[in-house]
Amino acid sequence: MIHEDMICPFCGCLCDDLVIETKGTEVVRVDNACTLGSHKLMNAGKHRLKGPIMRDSGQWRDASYEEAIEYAAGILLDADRPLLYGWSSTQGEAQGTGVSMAELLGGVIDSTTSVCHGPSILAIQEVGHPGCTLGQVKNRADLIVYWGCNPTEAHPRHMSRYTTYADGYFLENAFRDRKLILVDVRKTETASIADEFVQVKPGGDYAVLSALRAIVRGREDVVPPTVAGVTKEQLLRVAALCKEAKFGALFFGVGLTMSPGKYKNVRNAIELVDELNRHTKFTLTPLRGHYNVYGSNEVFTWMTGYPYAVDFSRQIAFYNPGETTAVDLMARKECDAALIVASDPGAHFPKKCLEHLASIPTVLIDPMHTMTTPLVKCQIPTAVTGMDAPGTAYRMDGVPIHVKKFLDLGYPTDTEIIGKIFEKVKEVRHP
Amino acid sequence: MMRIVLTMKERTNPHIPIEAEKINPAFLMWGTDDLTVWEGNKERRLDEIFEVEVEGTATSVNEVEVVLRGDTSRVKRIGEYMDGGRITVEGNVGMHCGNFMAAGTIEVMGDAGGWFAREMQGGAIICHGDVGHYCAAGYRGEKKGMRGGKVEVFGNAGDFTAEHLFGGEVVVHGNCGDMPGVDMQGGYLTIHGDCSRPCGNMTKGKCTVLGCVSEMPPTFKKEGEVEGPDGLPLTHFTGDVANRGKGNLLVRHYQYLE
Amino acid sequence: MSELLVKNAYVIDPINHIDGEVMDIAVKDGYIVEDVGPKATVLDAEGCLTLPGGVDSHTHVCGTKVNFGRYMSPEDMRAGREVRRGVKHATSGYSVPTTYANSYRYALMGYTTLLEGAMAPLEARHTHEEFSATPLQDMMANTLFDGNWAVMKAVAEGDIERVAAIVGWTLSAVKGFGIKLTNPGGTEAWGYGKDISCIKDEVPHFGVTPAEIIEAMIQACEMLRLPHSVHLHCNNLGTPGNYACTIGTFNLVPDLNKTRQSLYATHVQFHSYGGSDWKTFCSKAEPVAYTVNNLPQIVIDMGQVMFGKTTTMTADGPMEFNLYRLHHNKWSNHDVELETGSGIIPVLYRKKNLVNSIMWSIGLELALLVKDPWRCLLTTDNPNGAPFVKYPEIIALLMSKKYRDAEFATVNRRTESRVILPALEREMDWNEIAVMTRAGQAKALGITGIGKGHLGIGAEADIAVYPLKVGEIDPAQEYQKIIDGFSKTRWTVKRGRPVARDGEILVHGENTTIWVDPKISPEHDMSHDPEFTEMFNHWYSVRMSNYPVQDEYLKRNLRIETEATI
Amino acid sequence: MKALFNTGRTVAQGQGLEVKARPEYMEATSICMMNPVDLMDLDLEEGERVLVRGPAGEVVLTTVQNEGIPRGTVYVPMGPYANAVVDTETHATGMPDFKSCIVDLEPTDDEVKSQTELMEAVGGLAYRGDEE
Repeated sequence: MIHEDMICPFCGCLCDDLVIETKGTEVVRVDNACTLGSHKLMNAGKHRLKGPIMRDSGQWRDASYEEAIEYAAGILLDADRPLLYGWSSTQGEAQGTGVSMAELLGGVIDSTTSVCHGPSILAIQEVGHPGCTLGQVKNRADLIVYWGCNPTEAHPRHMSRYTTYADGYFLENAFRDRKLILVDVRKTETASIADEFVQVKPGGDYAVLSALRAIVRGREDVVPPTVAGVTKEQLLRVAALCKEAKFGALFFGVGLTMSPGKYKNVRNAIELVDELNRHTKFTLTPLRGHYNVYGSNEVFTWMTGYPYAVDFSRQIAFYNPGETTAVDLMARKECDAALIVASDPGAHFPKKCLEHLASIPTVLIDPMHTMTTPLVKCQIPTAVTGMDAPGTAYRMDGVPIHVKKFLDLGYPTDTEIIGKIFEKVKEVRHP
Repeated sequence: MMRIVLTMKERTNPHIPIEAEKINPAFLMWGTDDLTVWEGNKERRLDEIFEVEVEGTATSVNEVEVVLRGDTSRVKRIGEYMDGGRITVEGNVGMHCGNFMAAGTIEVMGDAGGWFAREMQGGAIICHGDVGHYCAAGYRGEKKGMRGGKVEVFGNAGDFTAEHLFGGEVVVHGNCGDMPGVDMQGGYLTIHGDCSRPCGNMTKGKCTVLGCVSEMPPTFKKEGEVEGPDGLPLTHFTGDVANRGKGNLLVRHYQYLE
Repeated sequence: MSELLVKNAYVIDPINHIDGEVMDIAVKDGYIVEDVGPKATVLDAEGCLTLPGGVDSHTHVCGTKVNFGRYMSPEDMRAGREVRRGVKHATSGYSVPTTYANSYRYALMGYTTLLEGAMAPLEARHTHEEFSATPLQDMMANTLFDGNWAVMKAVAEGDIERVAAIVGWTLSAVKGFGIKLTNPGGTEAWGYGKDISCIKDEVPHFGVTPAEIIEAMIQACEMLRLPHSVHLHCNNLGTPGNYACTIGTFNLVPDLNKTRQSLYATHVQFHSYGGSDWKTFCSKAEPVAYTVNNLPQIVIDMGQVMFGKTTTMTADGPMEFNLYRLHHNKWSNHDVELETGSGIIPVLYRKKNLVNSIMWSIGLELALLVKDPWRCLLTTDNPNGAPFVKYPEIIALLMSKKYRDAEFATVNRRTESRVILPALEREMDWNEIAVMTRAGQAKALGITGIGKGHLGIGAEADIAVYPLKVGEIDPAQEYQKIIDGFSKTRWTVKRGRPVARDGEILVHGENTTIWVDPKISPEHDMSHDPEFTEMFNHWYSVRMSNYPVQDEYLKRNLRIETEATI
Repeated sequence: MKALFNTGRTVAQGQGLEVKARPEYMEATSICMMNPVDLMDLDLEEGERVLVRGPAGEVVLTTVQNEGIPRGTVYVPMGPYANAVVDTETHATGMPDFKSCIVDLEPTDDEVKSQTELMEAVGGLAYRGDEE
């Protein structure tokens, strides 16, 4: 069977032009996807955990869904500071149920945002976000800046769908008419096609951004001959390219959010873009990783007022990244039970967090055997949104996409499982 | 005078944070019976968590002294919105000590957690040990941070010290971490030790670093040499030029990231 | 089957010409009926003021830009925080509160139907997701067409039928309610950082003017027989001297519809400015109101500004950038490909500030100068002029000259020479307030026929009982009682069910999304139009097949099918 | 030898994401990419192993040479191996120093541990129920 215009549930690009051919529960062909997406989709039905598993006196054993759900509700109800973490690779509907459950439990709910673009959000909260949808960039931008990111490896179709290689309505020969600036601490493959490759010394992004802001404002006189490994000549060239563009689009990745200064780097990038808007049109977009991490921010925000790291322990929503974020909670050994949904802290959190995670009661809701599996006490496999479950996801630019289903493997969805846990919780803690 | 001594009891899980904004002379002076604190998601009577001893009475908040004993390193929000009186913490204190404080004195003999004296309005707050990140800082999304009063830290301070500082005075006798005084718009920040990247994006106010600045921001204009405290020669910068800033940054030694 | 009887209600129901009659209202299965049985639940109104549920015909409560306002403003969330209790979720926020907070606060004020003023079609799914998290009001979304490429091309070709076909297809696809134009042409120009100053400027690259877009859309709207008229946010919002542009725009409007206006002009306060710069800024409410009084085909809403903190948000991207340059606080912008734009910045309206004081006066002047209350509706363009929780204060200002004078004494002293407010003696009566807050709004939106905005037999049982004894209060003197009374209903009944009582939320609720599905002949069906589909698949960043909002996004919904003439 | 430790995405790491229990994921994430000159300074050939000691612990990785990586820095794909050395300090932002910790490098003959062994070392219990 051939499925057209399918949506790729891998990264924040949410490409929606995939063609997937299935035979029974096998995927035999995937067209238009990048290597990451097609790898995920070609293996759609494979490597799934067959059913729930639980730890019992030092051994793993199979369990029923009912038993696992009962266990999950129990540990969450017993906890003084339960953590509900993950939420990026799942449906918006499951995220909403998760928020309501965290609220009733008096728990902390956080998404993978906190170890990805959380700092971007902190920056946006200080100075706002001059952004646009990706089609706007595709049709208009004659200058693309990639800063602290590597689209070739992390968002392989970003350049062909939305920037360098995409057709643009207002550009006659889009590929030739669009300039490309790449800023990074290391010379990646993307550098070879860039008009300017700016190699910044690690940790120097903030200084380079400040220098560019000063130059755009006409204050090049104060800027020293080199800034974090970048010559003043190059900074002047880059600033001129930006001002001369009719429409500039800056994309940035975790190179800014994870480096020293974290959100202050992003704030500086935003303020550079604000400054450039006094001269021309300029926009900025964070390159979001998980296909629906932005959705978790959207859902959390309309329900609680905050995009991630929401602490409901006092029955009101409290937000303070650094205090209510998952890594910090685990590092301080605060959480005394955890529900991990559609994410893999086992692979992506520092080791000391994992030591704590392994020492408390925990349930993982994930279709696959992941690095988190060995650390939890119980795992419940579910359908994969975008393969055997439909659902809502938000693209990196905020465009909501209905992700479609093309397989039927008989697994319950995340929304169903979390809904059932929530029902159990409600039986004990009446709203 | 009224003296209230709160001694932390043994807890089953000492890692669970306690939120205790009621530990504030304004509440304690009226009795401790109805006061509660939150241990994780459980609301507890104050005396479930602390041994409470009260001596004397008070007719105004300024006649109240509160003393905290035991392991209070996980107790948050002590002295939040404090508007008079005195709190002494004999050991360490958790996050948000002295949030929004307007008057009175808080003295911490040990170390303090993050957000020490966040958005302080007035009064005095002292930490004899080290303080965490965001000492005397603002809150997420809020443009103005601390507006008045005095913060004094005898140990080291973490990153983002006095972020968004708008008024008042912050003195750190040890070193600061990264980005002290970032986005500051007023007030005084004095660092006796070293720090990195001070005062990025500052618009107003004065920051003095008597130690060594590493990764000096490249967008400050050098104005010349001036004489600092004890006749120390300091270099005077103004900026942040990236942000049309008119702040003053005085440093003893500095180094750019070239 | 559920039955309810609201007894001893002092009813004002302008649509049914009831102006202060003590009566019982019978409700069965969510609708108003002649009579109910003895087992019906009884609410004794004890002679209190009873009105149809409030209708807000222009508010921003759900969707991409509203949520971005929340996302970027944790400081706003520090106000309005309430604990989770019973059926009620925890709430946060003042000017951009959570969906639940919006819904609860509107319900406590007796509002049961809301129109989200601006939905970008590409992001419609988001608006509908938030609708389902707004439990206590029925929701509609005006759909943005101000910078729609396909529309502008059809306008340039002079093909009005094609304009109608595109609008019809889009409304059906995104489950929208009506046509919204925000700074028509200006949002497209903003794609390259430019703006449009008034209706005769040409939109870059598209060879059309705002005037042409507006005129074509008004005709297309009638061809589609949409319940609501074109809903316009004029060009040049917020600039000194813009009143001339506003009047010029109004003069374009033909009278095409017997049952309602042909143009709804929103937040006209922001478009009634005189002067040539901020120094000479003054009110031009008088000529604008005069124009409205002479053109029965136009209905406006106030867009009242009230003092305090708020967040401005609009599809008018260039205007928000200008505001940012004025305030230099945080600024967000979000242009939507081939369709529209948007911008958000926080603001603080201060009494000390001359411009802000004049803005405050202008909104009130418009309401007092437009003679017919059916044609000037009460809004703040929530949250742009102020959060909607300020409505009770606005009601009191309209009902009491004494209150206006008392407030006027506290604003910037130089305001007096720039406005005419102190000279206006009019004090509105209860009936006029009922028109401006529900009946007029329902009529303007074209939803009286589906039982909104009135309490006649067959109407939806959306009822607000206010703790106000009409005969015992003198609104002109006792304005504080008016404010208190309209802030908190004794009961708010939604679809026959009491949802709020004396400030408490009683049920979780489930809303209805009202949308319009114009029935268009096959030859005008855009889904097979080669040029249209080609444009989609070439220049949009989503495939045409993935664009329409799937049915599962509308939980409970009311589809209004119209018989288009194309 | 001291080096700045940088982590991030790679295509191979991204492909391995969905099947982390398999050897492909281990191969994709247990590598240490470094400048050829640094590799020479350590007296190592590409493919030989290096012990990386960071603020939170140490881990053995296989070296891969890459001229795009500046001298004095190493690049390790994000994943359990990188996280064996990254500290939990987030500077109160929620975000650990995934791109800026300082590590010590020395050649080693020790084997690269499997990802399961890493998880067991922090108190986990390997799941083998899905092994064919």
